[in-house]
Amino acid sequence: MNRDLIVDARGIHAWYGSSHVLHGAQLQIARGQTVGLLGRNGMGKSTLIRTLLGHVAQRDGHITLFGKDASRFKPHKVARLGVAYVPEGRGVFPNLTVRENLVMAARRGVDGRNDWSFERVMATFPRLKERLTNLGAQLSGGEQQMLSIGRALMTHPELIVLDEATEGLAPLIVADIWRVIGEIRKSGIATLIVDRDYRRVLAHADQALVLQKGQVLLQGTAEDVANDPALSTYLGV
Amino acid sequence: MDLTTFLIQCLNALQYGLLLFLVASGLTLIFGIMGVINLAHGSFYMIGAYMAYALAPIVGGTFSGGFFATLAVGLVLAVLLGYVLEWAFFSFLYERDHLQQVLMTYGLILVFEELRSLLVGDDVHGVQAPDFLAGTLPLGELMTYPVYRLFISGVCLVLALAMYFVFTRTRLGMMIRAGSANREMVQSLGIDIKFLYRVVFAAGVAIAVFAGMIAAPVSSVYPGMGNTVLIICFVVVVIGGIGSIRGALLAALLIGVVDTFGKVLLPQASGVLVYVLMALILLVKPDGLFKAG
Amino acid sequence: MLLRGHEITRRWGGLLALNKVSLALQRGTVHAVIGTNGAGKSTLINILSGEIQPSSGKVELLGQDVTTWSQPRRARAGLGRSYQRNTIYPSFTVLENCRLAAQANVQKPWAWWSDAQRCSASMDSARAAATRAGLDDLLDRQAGLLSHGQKRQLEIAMCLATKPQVLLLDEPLAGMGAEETERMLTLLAELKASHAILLVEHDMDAVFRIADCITVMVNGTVIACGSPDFVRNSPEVRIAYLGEH
Amino acid sequence: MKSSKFFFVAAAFVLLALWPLMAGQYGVDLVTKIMVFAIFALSLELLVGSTGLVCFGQAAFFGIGAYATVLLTPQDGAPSLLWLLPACVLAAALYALLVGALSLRTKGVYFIMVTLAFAQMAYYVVHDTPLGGGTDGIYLMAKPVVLGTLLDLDKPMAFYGFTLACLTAVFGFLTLLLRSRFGRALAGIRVNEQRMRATGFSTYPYKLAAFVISGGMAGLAGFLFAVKDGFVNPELISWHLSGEVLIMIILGGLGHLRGALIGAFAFALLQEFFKSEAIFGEFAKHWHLGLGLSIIACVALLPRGLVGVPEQVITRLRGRSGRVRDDSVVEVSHESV
Amino acid sequence: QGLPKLKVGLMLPYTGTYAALGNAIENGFRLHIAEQGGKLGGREIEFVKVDDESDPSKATDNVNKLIKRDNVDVLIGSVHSGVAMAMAKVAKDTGTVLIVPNAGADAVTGPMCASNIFRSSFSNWQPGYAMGEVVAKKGHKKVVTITWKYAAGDESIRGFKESFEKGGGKVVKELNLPFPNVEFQALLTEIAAAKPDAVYTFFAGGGAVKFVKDYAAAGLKKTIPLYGAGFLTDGTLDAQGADAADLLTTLHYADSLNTPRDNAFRLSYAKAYKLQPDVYAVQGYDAAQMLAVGLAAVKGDIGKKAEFTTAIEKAKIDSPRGPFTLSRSHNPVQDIYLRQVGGKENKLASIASKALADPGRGCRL
Ligand SMILES: Nc1ncnc2c1ncn2[C@@H]1O[C@H](COP(=O)(O)OP(=O)(O)OP(=O)(O)O)[C@@H](O)[C@H]1O
Ligand SMILES: Nc1ncnc2c1ncn2[C@@H]1O[C@H](COP(=O)(O)OP(=O)(O)OP(=O)(O)O)[C@@H](O)[C@H]1O
Ligand SMILES: [Mg+2]
Ligand SMILES: [Mg+2]
Repeated sequence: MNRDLIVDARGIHAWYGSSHVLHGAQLQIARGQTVGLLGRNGMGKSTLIRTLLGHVAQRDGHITLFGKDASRFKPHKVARLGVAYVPEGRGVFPNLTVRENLVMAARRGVDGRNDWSFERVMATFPRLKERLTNLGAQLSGGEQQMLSIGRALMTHPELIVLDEATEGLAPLIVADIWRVIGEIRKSGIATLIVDRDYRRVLAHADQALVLQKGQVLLQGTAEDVANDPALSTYLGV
Repeated sequence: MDLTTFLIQCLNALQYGLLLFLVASGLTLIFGIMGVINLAHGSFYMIGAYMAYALAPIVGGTFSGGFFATLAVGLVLAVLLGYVLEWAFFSFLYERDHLQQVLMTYGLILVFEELRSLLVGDDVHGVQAPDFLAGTLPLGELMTYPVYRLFISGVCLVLALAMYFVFTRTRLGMMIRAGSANREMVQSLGIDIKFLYRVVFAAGVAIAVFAGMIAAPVSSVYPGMGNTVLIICFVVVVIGGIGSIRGALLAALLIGVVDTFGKVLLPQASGVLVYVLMALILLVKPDGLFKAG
Repeated sequence: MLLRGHEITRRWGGLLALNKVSLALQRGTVHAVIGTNGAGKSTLINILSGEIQPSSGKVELLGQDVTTWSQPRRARAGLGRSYQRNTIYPSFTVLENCRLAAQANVQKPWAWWSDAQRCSASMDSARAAATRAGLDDLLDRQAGLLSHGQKRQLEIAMCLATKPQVLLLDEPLAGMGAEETERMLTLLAELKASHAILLVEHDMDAVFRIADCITVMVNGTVIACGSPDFVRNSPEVRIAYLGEH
Repeated sequence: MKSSKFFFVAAAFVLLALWPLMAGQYGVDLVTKIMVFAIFALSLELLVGSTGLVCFGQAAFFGIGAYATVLLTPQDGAPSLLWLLPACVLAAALYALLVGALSLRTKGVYFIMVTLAFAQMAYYVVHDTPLGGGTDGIYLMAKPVVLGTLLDLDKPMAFYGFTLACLTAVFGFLTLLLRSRFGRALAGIRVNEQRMRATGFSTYPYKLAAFVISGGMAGLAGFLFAVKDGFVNPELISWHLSGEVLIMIILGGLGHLRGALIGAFAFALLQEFFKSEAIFGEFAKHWHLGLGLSIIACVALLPRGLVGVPEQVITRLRGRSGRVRDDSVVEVSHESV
Repeated sequence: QGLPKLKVGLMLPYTGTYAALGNAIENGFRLHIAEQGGKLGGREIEFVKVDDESDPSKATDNVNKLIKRDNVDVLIGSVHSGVAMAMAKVAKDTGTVLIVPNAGADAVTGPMCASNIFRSSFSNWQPGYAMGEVVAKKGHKKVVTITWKYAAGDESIRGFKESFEKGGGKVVKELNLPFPNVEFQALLTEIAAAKPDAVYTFFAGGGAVKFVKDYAAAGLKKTIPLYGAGFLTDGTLDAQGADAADLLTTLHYADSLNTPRDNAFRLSYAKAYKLQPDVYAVQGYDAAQMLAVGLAAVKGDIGKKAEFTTAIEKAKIDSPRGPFTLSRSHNPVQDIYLRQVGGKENKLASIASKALADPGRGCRL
């Protein structure tokens, strides 16, 4: 098995109650690689992610993270391997202030990095700087999104998972986010991106895959996927 | 009432208020901050009181340890108890409807009361304050004031400060509060929420037990003592604003004042005053004196 | 003139979330409100729909001053809104979500003997709304178990089910895939004829496609208001919000 | 599934109707008592299970109904049920109106505590003032009569029948109510009040109405209790009773009317069981232990309360049991039954 | 004998605050039966027990359980006044014989009195009244009373006031606090401020312990003598320790009566249960004695209500507390002792009031 694969998931099945959502999906991410995950609404993107992170209790299949067999890992163990998660719907803590939301998450990277200091996050999202004392619940949608991303960065991950991270952000900020993603990529951190703006995804990603009804129908380098005639039908555009 | 009496009453009010906070402090943690509706709080308090009664001879006698030794032993036992309880009865409840906790803790009340009756019996017991705190201070013309009550007040203040600091200023506190809002996300940040909550719960139980042990010499030890404090504890936590330690302290003091002066000035209504107070406060400030923090 | 906001101001403690914002919605137009994050767009919608009170300013609905009206009363008067963060009934089926919304028009609380399911009026408009939002094959799914995008669609469906005259949509396209976005835009185009629509959205392609008039807000103040072309070319807007779009 | 529920309920009521034929005098008394509490539990279920308003002062309405019965009964001669019953229900409903009007300004745990506060006020009024006959309680002078002596509530059988009739009426009424638009609106309020307001429901009147109806029903239960025992005392208003009835409905399973029914029976019968010397001999005096443990067991094993048992059994049989999660039940309109 | 076993229903608190009392009463009761060789009036005795939880709201059910389910011939109970009131009602309605082994509610042998209802203990009025005389004799003029705001307390205070003011004293202040609140500090301060000659109080159980300790801790014990109804120091001395030393209380029993009768009783009780009897045990014991007398008179046929009753009414019960008869309203006419706490005992000081009878106000017998 390829050594520098930090994520190697094969034959993933997932259930919610009695409904079978993932049917043998697979996903590989190499160190420092940016991978785009595409698919229409309700096709299982988030489920695949949450399964990797150990949030879906009812799962089958083999998941290897950073060389360890993580098929049955609890979410916090996955996170400690160096995986940060920006969930859809943001998941900021409504009862904590902006500052607390960030401070409580802060953690050195597995290799001792801590280049994403509080200040740097503030610099990246100046809007948050003005709202430090607001409770999470008192933030605008976009502000919450920024907070969620900033929080993820402050854990100094090896792999950062962005599920609809640009939802509800103003174009300028979105551009910023993509810039940041670029930076992250340069600094050797791998990213897994789900975003509705598939063109941008494909533009930034090295690899890409397309989910359909819980199965991976397309997988390959971003270019191949982008040029695949079937793509538009899968995405319904 | 003349001035001295008034001043003494103020002292009583303050002292009672602090005592109330002490008794409720465990609840501010488990209910206020973790969000577990813990009806068994009274039982934990009761267990503490009975520990003070039962452990003293053992620790004092066989190990010739003093007051503080007894406390220490009690605390250790309490933490163990709390840890096991959380593991056995609560760990699987967080995902469920909160009212399930009501049911669970109600069951625990029954069990604890009955175990108490089986193990220690149904007699009333007294607990001696440690000698070095047994003294009294003169107060007014005829009255004296027991040093031990002052000691309790002191302990309570320290406890309040410590709790306040931990939960508002430390990362641990933030994690715990975050956990009560969104467990899944907390886990995604690499925090073992299960373990964290187990420990916090244990701490909550320990504090309740500690309160029981400290208060035993003044409250004495008798069957059903847990239920008598249960409601007032909830009143304290809720008036203060759930999750707010400042609030709980202030609420406790308020109740101390209302209760003390109520007994004197409005004896016929002294029973309801606390509840009238609660109703008024919550109708004016629908989520307590302090909103969390 | 279906809805008008007049010099609406709202403070959150020190922060001036809205500063003398005025706007008017006509039937047959889509009025887009765009702006930086935290500019006050959702707050504006909350105030127009009566969810929160303005610090100062007036709101007029169908010509009468409704500033003091409660939110439900405004809703019954024909004001419908969707939320930026999903606000649905997770434990109900998709259909029941819509039906309950539709029921608002035929409440009859005293009719305790008659089965709600038999109330054809609400049932029909519920089905219709669900279909329009593209949920017809998920009618019996539990709403809480929908995917994020599906929830967003439901959000719109519920809003339509109340048959409002004025629609206040807070980022309806957020979280929707390309396909659903398409459907939503055509839907909005249809609705436009018979409704007045206020659209808060960060998807500029969409906005420029269907908006007839655009208000741009930054930190609580309106910096530009006019036709799409005007806004697209206004330099302030580019600097403050659009960037090189 | 739905039909099976109706079958269950129907069977239950038929059984109750036949019970006097097979049970002894005590059995009849016991079930009468349980039915009274079932009505009480149903009244709370309307608030907690259906509207999401956790009321911790329900005993106040129960107690007021009971006290009204005693206080309104004239010293000389029996009053007519026809005015006494409505009067008691009304008394309770009025207090509910007052309490609801104020406490509904608060939410969640704060609501719980405010309702408790008002209940405690009522408690101390009867406990500490002469109005209610003081701490030791007062006796009911004469039991009410119906149209002369058409139905003599002094006879256990007659009273059993009357109580069963009340229970059936209440249950039927609530069943209809919860599936009606009003009921669905309450359900909506429980799940997401913000949305309800946004779609045009003035939620406050809805909640208040529910509160008053519930209070009235609790009052009815109180009335029955007073007539049954002929003796009332402050404990009827104490928070212990409010707690117990809450326990009943949670035990039975929230969100289902039959849950309240089952809960009331289960709770009472468990007590009977663990108290019975026949089974436990000397240890019977420690019945709290058994009761407590079995309650704990219920919470641990029955996430959805006793009503959930059949579904759980079915899923067990279907295998893949581990995969079924508590919240994966779809709530459709008729779940309420 | 052809007669079947006689069913005795014990309705006592076996859980909660009063559990200890319930057990003591049962022990006392069983002791006498045992002494009679397990038979009364020639009939075997069978016990049925119900835990009344000291909860009046469940009382009626519990009584019915005994009467209808177990159809007992005799009811014994209970400790809590409210419960006893409920029992009295049912007893009155059904005509079942009821012997109250503790609850002191005046009404039981007052308005509620009936030919089939007896009491082997006392009425709240009695110890209070006796103490009133004592305190008056001691020459105290100004007295403050303090108790819980509930029937038992009120009745005890009323008894005290009646005799004390007859004796020329004056109750200057009646303090009370809601039951079961035990935060006395505020009221102790009031007492200190009022500077009375003495204090009379009625507390029991945990409240009694805490009150005595707080009273001492507040330094009032030294300056203002404290008098109380006996329960203040009964079953609580261990817990109160030195703070209770020398307290004077009135009750119908004391630890060192040192009469042959009492010594015999104490000896056999200690033998039987490995612990010292208390007043509750005596009350249970005497309840059994009263039942025995009645049954003996009717040869165990409890159906003969009239004979049964008259037998008990006429009888002179040879109680460990000293012989007593029953008043018209079936309440013991008994000596009330003045006891002084010494060591772990309530030592007999003197007889506070000889053959004191409850007036049985409101009783139509
Ligand atoms: N908690 C849940 N319980 C049951 N079914 C669920 C749950 N969450 C999602 N599903 C179902 O699983 C399928 C996949 O959901 P998922 O969220 O993975 O889709 P997605 O690709 O992320 O869609 P979107 O782009 O809208 O987020 C959907 O059909 C959804 O209805
Ligand atoms: N309850 C509140 N308390 C304090 N400040 C608040 C509260 N709600 C919102 N705010 C602040 O008001 C400002 C406007 O919020 P609003 O949600 O209207 O922004 P928005 O225009 O909707 O932004 P977005 O496009 O990101 O949703 C934000 O800066 C937010 O932090
Ligand atoms: Mg998704
Ligand atoms: Mg917004």
